[in-house]
Amino acid sequence: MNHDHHTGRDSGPAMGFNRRSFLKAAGFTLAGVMVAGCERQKVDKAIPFLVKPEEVIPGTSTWYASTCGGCTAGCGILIKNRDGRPIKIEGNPEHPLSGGGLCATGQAMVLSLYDSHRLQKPALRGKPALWDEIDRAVTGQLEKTRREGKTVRILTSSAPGPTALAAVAKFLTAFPGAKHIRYDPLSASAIADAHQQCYGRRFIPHYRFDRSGVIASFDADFLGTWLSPVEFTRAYRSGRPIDGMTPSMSHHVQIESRMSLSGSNADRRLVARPDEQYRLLLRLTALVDREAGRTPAVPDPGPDPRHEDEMRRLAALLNTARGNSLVVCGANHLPSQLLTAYLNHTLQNTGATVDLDAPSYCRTGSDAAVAELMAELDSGGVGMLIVWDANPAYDWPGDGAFAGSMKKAGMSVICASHEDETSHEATVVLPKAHPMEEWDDAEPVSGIVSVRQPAITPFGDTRSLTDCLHRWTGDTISDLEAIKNWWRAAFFPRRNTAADSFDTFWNDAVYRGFVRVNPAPAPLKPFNTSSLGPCGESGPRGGELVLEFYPTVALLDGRHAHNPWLQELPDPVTKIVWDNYASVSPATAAGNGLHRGDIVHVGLDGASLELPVVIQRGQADGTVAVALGYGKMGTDRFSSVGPEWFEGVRTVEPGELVGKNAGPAREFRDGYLANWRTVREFRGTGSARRLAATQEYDSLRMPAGLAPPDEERRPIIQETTLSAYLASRSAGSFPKPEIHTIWPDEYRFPHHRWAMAIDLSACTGCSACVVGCQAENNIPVVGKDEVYRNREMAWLRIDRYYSGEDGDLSVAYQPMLCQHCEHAPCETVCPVLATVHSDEGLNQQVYNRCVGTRYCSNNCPYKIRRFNWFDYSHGDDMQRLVLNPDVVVRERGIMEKCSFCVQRIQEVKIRAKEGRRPISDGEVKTACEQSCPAQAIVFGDLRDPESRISKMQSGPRMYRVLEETGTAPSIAYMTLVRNRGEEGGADA
Amino acid sequence: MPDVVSEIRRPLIGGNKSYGEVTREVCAPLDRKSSAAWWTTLSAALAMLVLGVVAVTYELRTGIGTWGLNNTVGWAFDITNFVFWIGIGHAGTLISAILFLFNQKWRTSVNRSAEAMTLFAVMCAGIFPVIHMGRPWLAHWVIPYPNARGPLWVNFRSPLVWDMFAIGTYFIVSFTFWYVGLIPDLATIRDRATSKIKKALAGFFSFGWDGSNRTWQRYETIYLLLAGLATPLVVSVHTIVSWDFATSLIPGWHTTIFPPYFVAGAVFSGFAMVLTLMLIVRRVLHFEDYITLHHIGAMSKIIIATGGIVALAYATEFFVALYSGNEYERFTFVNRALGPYGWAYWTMVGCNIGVPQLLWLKKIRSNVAAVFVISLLINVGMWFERFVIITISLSRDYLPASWASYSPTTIEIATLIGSFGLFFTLFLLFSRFLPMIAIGEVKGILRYGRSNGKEAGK
Amino acid sequence: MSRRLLVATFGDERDILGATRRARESGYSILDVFTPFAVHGLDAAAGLRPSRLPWICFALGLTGAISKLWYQIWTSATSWPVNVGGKPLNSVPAFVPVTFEIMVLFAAVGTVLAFLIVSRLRPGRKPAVIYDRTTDDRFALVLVQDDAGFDADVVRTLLEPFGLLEMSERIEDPPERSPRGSFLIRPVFVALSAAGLIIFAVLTYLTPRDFTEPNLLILPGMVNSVPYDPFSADKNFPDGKTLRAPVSGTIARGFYPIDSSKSEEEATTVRADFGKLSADRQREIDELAAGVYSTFCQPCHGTSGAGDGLIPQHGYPPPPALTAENALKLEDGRMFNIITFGRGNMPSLGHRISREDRWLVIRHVRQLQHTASGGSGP
Amino acid sequence: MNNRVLGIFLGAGLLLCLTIFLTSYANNVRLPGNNEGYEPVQPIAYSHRLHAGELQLACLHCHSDAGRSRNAGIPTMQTCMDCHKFVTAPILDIRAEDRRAAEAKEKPKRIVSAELHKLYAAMGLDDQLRPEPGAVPRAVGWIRVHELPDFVYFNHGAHVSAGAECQTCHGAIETMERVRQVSDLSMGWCVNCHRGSNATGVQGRAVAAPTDCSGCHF
Repeated sequence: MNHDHHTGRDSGPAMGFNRRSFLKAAGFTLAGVMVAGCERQKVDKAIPFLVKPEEVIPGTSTWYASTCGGCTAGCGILIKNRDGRPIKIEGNPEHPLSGGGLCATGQAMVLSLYDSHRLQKPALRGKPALWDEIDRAVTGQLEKTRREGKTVRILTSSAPGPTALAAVAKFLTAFPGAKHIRYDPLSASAIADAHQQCYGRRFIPHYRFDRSGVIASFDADFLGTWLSPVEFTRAYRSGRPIDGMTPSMSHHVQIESRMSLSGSNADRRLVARPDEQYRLLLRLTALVDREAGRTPAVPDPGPDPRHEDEMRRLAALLNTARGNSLVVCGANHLPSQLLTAYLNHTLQNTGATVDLDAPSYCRTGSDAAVAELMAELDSGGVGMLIVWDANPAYDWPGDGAFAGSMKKAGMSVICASHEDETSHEATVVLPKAHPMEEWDDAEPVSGIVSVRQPAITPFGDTRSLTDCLHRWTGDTISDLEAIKNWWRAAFFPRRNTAADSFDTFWNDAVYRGFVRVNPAPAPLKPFNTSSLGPCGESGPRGGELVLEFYPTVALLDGRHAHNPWLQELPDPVTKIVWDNYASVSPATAAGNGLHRGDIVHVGLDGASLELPVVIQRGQADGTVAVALGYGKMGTDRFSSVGPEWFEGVRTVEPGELVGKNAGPAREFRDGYLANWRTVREFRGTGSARRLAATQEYDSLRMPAGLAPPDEERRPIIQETTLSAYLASRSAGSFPKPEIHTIWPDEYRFPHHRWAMAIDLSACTGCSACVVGCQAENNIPVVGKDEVYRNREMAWLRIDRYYSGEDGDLSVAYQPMLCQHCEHAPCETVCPVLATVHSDEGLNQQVYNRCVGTRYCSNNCPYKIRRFNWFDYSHGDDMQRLVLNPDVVVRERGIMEKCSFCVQRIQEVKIRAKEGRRPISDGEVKTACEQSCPAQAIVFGDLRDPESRISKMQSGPRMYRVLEETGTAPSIAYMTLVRNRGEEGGADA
Repeated sequence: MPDVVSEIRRPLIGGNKSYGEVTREVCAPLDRKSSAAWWTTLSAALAMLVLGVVAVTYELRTGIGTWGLNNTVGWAFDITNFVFWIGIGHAGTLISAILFLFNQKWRTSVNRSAEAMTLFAVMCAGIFPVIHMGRPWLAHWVIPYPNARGPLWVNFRSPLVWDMFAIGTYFIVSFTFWYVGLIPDLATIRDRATSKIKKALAGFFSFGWDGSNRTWQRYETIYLLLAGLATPLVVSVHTIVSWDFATSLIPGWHTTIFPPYFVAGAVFSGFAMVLTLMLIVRRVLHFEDYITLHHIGAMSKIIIATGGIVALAYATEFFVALYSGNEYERFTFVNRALGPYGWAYWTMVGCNIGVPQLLWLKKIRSNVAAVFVISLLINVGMWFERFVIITISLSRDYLPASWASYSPTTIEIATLIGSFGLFFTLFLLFSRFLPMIAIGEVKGILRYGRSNGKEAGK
Repeated sequence: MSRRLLVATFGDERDILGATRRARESGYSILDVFTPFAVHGLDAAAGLRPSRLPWICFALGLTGAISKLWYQIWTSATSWPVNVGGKPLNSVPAFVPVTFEIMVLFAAVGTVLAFLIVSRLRPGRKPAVIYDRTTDDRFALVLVQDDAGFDADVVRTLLEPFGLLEMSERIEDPPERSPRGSFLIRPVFVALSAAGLIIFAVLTYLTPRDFTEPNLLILPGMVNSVPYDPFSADKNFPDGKTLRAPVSGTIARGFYPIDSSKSEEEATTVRADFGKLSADRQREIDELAAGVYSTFCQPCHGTSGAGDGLIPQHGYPPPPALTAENALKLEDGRMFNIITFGRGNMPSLGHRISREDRWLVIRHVRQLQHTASGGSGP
Repeated sequence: MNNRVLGIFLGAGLLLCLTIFLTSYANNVRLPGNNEGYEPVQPIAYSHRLHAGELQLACLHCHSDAGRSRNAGIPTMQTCMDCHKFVTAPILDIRAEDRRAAEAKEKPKRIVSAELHKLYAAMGLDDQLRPEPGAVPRAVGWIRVHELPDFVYFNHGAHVSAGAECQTCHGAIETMERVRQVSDLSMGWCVNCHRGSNATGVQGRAVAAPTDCSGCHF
């Protein structure tokens, strides 16, 4: 296996002294070039198919509908295949849940496919083995277990789909006493258990943000990482239509401690420590009940003076919006979830915004069951432990706790994609196929069943869970057949289409990627109010610090830690890459004398963490927030990411991991993996670590003492409130600048005039577009040091600006990419015509003409140009398979930037030309537009007066950034409208 | 015999020299063996040069990333050095051309070495636009030559293309000017050379000059023409260099006063550098009679004048920013003075406005050591002026999200040192192998300020 | 023809001025005056007319400016007009700086070249030094004898008051023209031409003339593809090539499995779709259909569909005529399946002809059948 | 030696070298980077002259993706076999064998030409077109002749559907035994064709051939 992630192109290591680089050095003198600069062009082989399948046309893309395997949300995807291999993942626009969008993680999955560090072959007791040997060992052990009267346990994530679950069920029947335990490190166990208590069935309801007029979220980062963020983002956005005839916006109140993605988008944000939130929830419940003229179902904890006004306002709003409001809670805390369920029930939201009949299956895990499993393991009663797609040794509380218990099992069989903490300790290690390599299915929400079809034959010698379990019970059936069989039995009878034969039903499902069937009938008991019971949790813990754990939008629970695109994706809020850190509020930092980057020691009962500090505005005082998913085994591979030169600093030192694993520091409390716990010790260690962020300055407000009077705030983002907007559609608009030009306007754009509009009200800052752009345009990963030096390569960045005071902080996101200015300042200054305007309004960057003066970038007021400071590597030979063959990989010394995905424009134009037809509106979609779950980006042709873009660009909210400089950008931004609530008044 | 000194005009050349003495004395450094001091200085200069060559080679091999630049600050040391060196170069042309046109006879003692300084400074300057390119091996694409690409030309609207033409023309014309002036002196060397090699070389390069009156007449004509051409040229060159910034739209760059501001600054820094060099040369090569206190005083006065223009420019910039009502522009200037790079700004102001004021005092003007220190400080200040304009303006421009800071790497500092190494190496070689003072021209003014020329011939 | 020269030397610029003036006034013809520096007034004293070099300078400057301005306008607005930042193609104000620079360059360099030419100065030229201290501290007046009354003593008397230092007479032979090839044997030239020849030879040697091999490439930036080309070799896969076949059972967008039993249904839809097209579009479609037929079918089935293509004449089993009875009866859907999957000796063409084109071919075959059965046109 | 003689001698030598160079390599010398004239030996001596010339097969008959893809495509091995499962040798050879067999009154033998033998071997077949035991079919690795630098995007489909003849760029392929690159494929060559086509149209139809940079470079 190639452990050198950072090998250069075929000509050897990119930074080493090879012939080519010498030539470049010698390239000055003509003689140097003439004598030494010549190399013979490669003799290229051209190897055709033996027999060509109809659907693979070399040089063109073929699309496969499938289901994303990045998390368990089960979004619909379209896989772009080129020459028979996937090169990009996009959202499936027809999918009922996710629509056409897809999150950053999902899109980055395509890179994981070409990860040469993935396990390729099974291993038995640390040695590579053949499947036959594995089968023999496993079946032998199973037999032995049965003989000895021990039990069999299967531990999986929530990932296994209906067919795999059926296979598991069948397998379990063969072994009496066997159990299937599901474990989600980002657990929603308490939600399911709360509904068990309230409705008599364990499930997570399907929350419908699109139908909600008032959303109260207690620490649920539903736009970022909670349950099904893509679906929720899309729904959230469709609940805020402000451009229609009757503008309306849902009102979103977020009660949270750290600055989450959802919180940064909330209309109102209440800062409360995690240990205070239950009290607030109780208070809200009491207020809602009182408002409705009922006796509170729960004891009223009394008002909290800091939040009382907001709580009363919220209670009133929720009551007015009965059946149209939604309360969600992210805490993995049963009493909180019971209250949430009660609130939704009493507000008559069930059946409207909370769908109980077609529940969500995306997180079915139970924390208590895992704890129980560990106890069984410790008792020595487990003869066989099969772990599939879970890494409890990494993320279950207690350092080495699970691994220790696991060793006591008669045999442990672990299936993992990489060598990880759990597989490290296992008897049998099975390579896990990438979700794009095998047949699978999924049912993220009852009644929405989707197929996962493989887009390439597996690289490794892998088997699916279904296949293994079948074989170990003596069955041999292909995955495809198994799925078809199960579908014939389970879903075909529930079909609600006219499909007359199963083949049609199946083919349609595979073709479209999903099929809707009638939800499985799920009888519920009426709401059991008594289940609310005694509300145990004590109140806030006073002066103590609490440590809060959260997943990042990129790595989630750490399953994507091997993906360099995601490691280098800036956190939407902190903009930090390649690290996790202890985030604290400015007051807490000041109180402890800490500065950004100082390493702190966080002492806990039985665990400790040492992390660099990040001072985060808008965070609750007295809390420390740490991201999960870092410090994963094997991430020392990234030590060679980025250029090597004598002042360069490695992304991670050899042997060091990316970030610190906070998982074992978590606490299993009252039957749940708690989101937070109390800190015993918090102090600086005196050392510091440099953190690489893509943004140095945080605010539109100029630094103190430097701003000329009345010019403290830069007019970059237009924002207003809903009430002001309703009064005047042009509320918040900057004065329209007068543009004077001495030049006649002689360019007419005869064919097309491409342009883009970005709705700041819709953008949540989720960064899906950033990865979409990276995948589409072959943007290299540059490493931590380069980001630290402000040399990130992302063509599209999301600027994040804070405004207002720390207590009531507003956040604005602004996707910033090449504005394709009609009067582009970059073009005028390029000496060699490497950046010029096309007759379709594009600002073209011609890489092969660029000599790299960087003048264009200096002269760009938006600073969206990116320079190849080094020969950035695109990974090893395997990773190169992901590159888009339609976009050239830039060598060092070349300027690059957003091209408006010109390759996609050209492709559509050529297709239209071949079909001798015009291009229709919306046919050309840029990668960022395509990926946006919130549909905040619209691209199109301004020459077509009926196009969406023409309408948007003439709308009242439209403005252009830095229009007064006379650059005439092609990108229009739409005013950010916040629904601050009627009494909220104007914002800062 | 006591020299009769004019009441009004003091002689430009001290020591009451005869023509022969001038020849002998100016050629003396060429005749004698190189001194230990020369060797020491040359070794130091060569060491700096080697350091620079190593740094540049490393940069070319590895990438521009070895400089401290980033997405926001795309130019810093590289273009600062470029403008600095171009500015240095301007004094040479100014002394040889403008002072010639204004009939300033005192220029003859310094014009040769000032012109040489121009050439070497332009060479140093010319390196930076090439090595700052990401793909310098394609630098020839800036030249509009017919090609097989369509043909694809260059962008004549780009100030970098203007630069290429301006610097190219400037170098060629300055070289021509310098070389034309050198031809009669090379003939002198040829005619008095004792070694065969020297005679052959001087003979080859003196083009067969024989001092014919007819040739002298044409020579004078073209010298005047060249001076007439070089004067607008030197103004145009730094104007064009300033347009690199003035035609852009970055606050702090986009300013109409840049051309005069840059030209004045260039003259200011150039004279400072001429002073620095002349004071060393005077001391080391014993040219006290040729480069007199009068010369130093005259140059000091020019420095005061141009320094005043520069100070006015600094003030005007702030006024323009304030008066523009443009918030980006205003912020840029407040940020210059009070922002994170304020120290660079105040270094610049101190060295360029504060220090030259000392030259008002005659006592300081006639103190060689003091003038030397002041000239050095002005060079430092003028380097910082370009750094302030280029780097600080870039580091905080329009969108606060893209603000970034900059700090140089070892490679950049080594490259700067290397450019000084190249400059001094070339200058030292020049001082050793060519006459530092225009022999013919000095002879022409030898009688200046003396009542009787008869003695001069003796 | 040799001539007699009289060389008088002086030590000061005033002396030479006076002496020259006197000699000229006295009617002597002055060959030249040699001085170590430019002596003011000497040209007038020697009776020289002002130089015409300024005119040359002016002309060259004008030429440079006009040609460069034209060149910029031509390259920017005519040769390849490109929209640069929305500025007009002919942005004359932006062309001024370069125009100016080239004007100065032409004027300055051209004037100096002109000076060198008219003064006969060139590298390596041997100076015609009359008196070797004229480049140091002596001034020499050279008179040439042009009539019989040239008396050295008279001249000496004439010049004595001007501090004449020395006076000598010499006979000057007419300058012998150096032989034409002389500079060709200078070591420098020999070395240069030898170096040139060697470089030439090396380049010639290095230039690949074996056309079965690819040519040389200088600094191949971004020439070789970093992403994999469809047909390139690829070590990532066991079969060593990049092209992958899809996993069986998968269904790609646009490639819904062809169900033989439903083909006729689909054919009906396609026929209906064609029917909806305008007459113009129909004609266009017919052309396309004929094109597809001639590409894929004609080689065997022949132009008229009779089965008389060139391929059967070269050893391939002849196909049945498309105009035969059983072909007429063939349903469209069935025909589609035959094209897709092949039948008998006919190979499968599904992977070569797109689905739309297959329907087009059927349309064309129907027209051929129509024509063959005596119909005229579709 | 007389200077003049030596000079003349040297000058003449130089001229001679130049003349030899220019005349003998006039058609052979290419500037680096220009692959005009490249004519590699292919693993199977497939003759375009025979197939495209004599048999008048349309280019797209085998390169069937040229009209719908970026790459014209190398025909699959199966495409060869479509015909060559019947045609195993030149028709004259087969006829000769038929005649010989008729004279000798025996069944004509199957004749397999040397080049087709290579095809069958690649397909894992023996000369009777039966699968060779143990042989794995492997696609032939042809040598690529026309190759643009990676920084140029060229789409065959766009050109074919616009009506451009294959021969415009590839030359008279139907006359070549072995394929040779006949154009220098330089940027100027491309752009001038685009300009010309925009001015005159292609096959009577107006076309919009891009002359923008991003028509080809991205």
